[in-house]
Amino acid sequence: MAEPLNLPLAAEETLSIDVEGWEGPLDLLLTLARAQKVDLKQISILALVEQYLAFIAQARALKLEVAADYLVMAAWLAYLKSALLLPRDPEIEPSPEELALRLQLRLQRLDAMREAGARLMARDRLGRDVFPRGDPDGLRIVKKPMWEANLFDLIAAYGAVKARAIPAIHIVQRRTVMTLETAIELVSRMIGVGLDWADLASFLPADMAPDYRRSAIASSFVASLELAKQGRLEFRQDAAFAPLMVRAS
Amino acid sequence: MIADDLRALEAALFAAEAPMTPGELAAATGIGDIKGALDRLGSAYEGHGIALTEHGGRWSFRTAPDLAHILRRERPEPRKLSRAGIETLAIIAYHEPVSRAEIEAIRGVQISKGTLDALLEAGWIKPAGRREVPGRPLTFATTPDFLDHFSLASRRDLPGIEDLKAAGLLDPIDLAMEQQLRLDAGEGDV
Amino acid sequence: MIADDLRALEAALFAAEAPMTPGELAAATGIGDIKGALDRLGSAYEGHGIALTEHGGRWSFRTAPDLAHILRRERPEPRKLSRAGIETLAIIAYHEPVSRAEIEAIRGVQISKGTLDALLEAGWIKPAGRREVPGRPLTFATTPDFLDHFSLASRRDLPGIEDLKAAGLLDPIDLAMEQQLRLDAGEGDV
Repeated sequence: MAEPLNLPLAAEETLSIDVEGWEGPLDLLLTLARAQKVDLKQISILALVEQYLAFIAQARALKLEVAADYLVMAAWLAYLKSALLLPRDPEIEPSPEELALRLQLRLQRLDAMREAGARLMARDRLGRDVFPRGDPDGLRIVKKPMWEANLFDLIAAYGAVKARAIPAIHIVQRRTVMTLETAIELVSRMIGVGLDWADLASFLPADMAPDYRRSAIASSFVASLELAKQGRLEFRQDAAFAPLMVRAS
Repeated sequence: MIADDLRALEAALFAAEAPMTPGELAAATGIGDIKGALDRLGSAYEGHGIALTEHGGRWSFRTAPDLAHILRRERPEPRKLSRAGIETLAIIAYHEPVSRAEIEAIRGVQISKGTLDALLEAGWIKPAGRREVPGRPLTFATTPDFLDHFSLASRRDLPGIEDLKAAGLLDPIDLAMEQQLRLDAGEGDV
Repeated sequence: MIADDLRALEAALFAAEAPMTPGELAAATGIGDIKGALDRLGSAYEGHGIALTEHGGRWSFRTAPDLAHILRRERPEPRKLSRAGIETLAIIAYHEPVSRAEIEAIRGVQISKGTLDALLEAGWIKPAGRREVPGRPLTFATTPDFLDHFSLASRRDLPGIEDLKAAGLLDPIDLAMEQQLRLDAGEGDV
């Protein structure tokens, strides 16, 4: 088949199989493929496989350590080779030809990018072939603060200053509350009137001021607890936050 | 177009990191009559936005002096006055002329140097003479720009203490807070 | 001599520390038709030792490439890229945006961390968002500095990019496989 190896195989190059010489199996394959000196589209994958396997075999014969990924590739290529040589089994998917084509496309792509990289590096490069101005004056934008404030802020600020200076006067406002005594009297009177369950809140007059109502709710609840303790009243609540129902016991 | 030797000289001067002597330029470009070449290059750039200049025997391209404004441009940047700034300005406006110590006495807090600086920079206050008391402290007053910025015809247009009181701007802090708390509680009831 | 607006443009471009966009130049010089002015300035510098160049939409003066020999001396070479670095850069430039896994698929080896780091540090590549596929891999793309460094006006000027595109060599391998197989099948039919 193909030449056992048409690569210059100096000892130091072989040594570098798993270090720096090639950047992995694909790189080695590309190097071998390029040695076929044909367009990568025309490359013989079978010949390439032969070359790769021969190369690895020789490296191992020399008792050189071959990195695992090279061996994995070798195993895969050996499989590919036998599949290509054996009569085609339509059951096998993907077909060996497809696998070979995929390998060929990969080599073409790597080769294209390698060449693109080389052409890129050969362009007129800044700092090597073309130069910027060595000592630019520089364009500077100086920020000039533009202070902003409005009249309301100004007046409000003065008000705040003056307010700080005025001695603070604490006025405790007289708050309207329902005392516990009043509440006990109210609740006892109301449970005397009705026989059935009634909402505790319904005992309170409707026309109360909001502040007083809050106090009345709190006081009448405490009053109810007190009456329940004395055994004069029963509680029921169907759910949390549901109306608190009471009746005489 | 420009002669070949001048092209080289032009590029060497452009890329140079510091002004170059005729000797250095001759070595870099291989031009024999470097003085002549510098003369010709200088003429070629006459009337341009950059000029070939010589200082102490060293040559370089520099921006034409009349275009210096391009190198340094001012861009206004709006900035909000700090709380200390606005309070200080308000005190000066209501009490001018007023010294720093007096401002601090009214505010009940010291003012940092930056606060007065910002107001001076904004052009809203100006020094207004020294007070004839021990230490001769400098006083400050507002400027016409101040009236202009705040759309005031004169300082008399500033609301008086009574107006502030009516607007609720003079309420002692504690009272105002209590009102707020009562308001919040009331809302909770609804 | 040179027109007044071109003088200002010339001065701004000479003074700039980095390439400038037409917008920045218009702001600096106050020129209305900045594109027209750039065109005229570029023509005025034709044949000079310095040239007006555009890279990725940003403009700057650069020395003419043919004068590299007089400027190169005593200057350190720009950073040397490893082979892995060059290939990775090429793959990103020709395929962008491209993920790390996609780069590795083309190169057939993993990229070491240092490779992408070096390209990022050089300012030639930048993260370019995540791909909306499982794992949301980060993609990379080239920067305007990359174009500037390699004297490319835009990515369309990448050497051979049109040929590579036409040959399908920038398509994903699966797509290329499909096309190739369809082609083969078609030929077999005839």
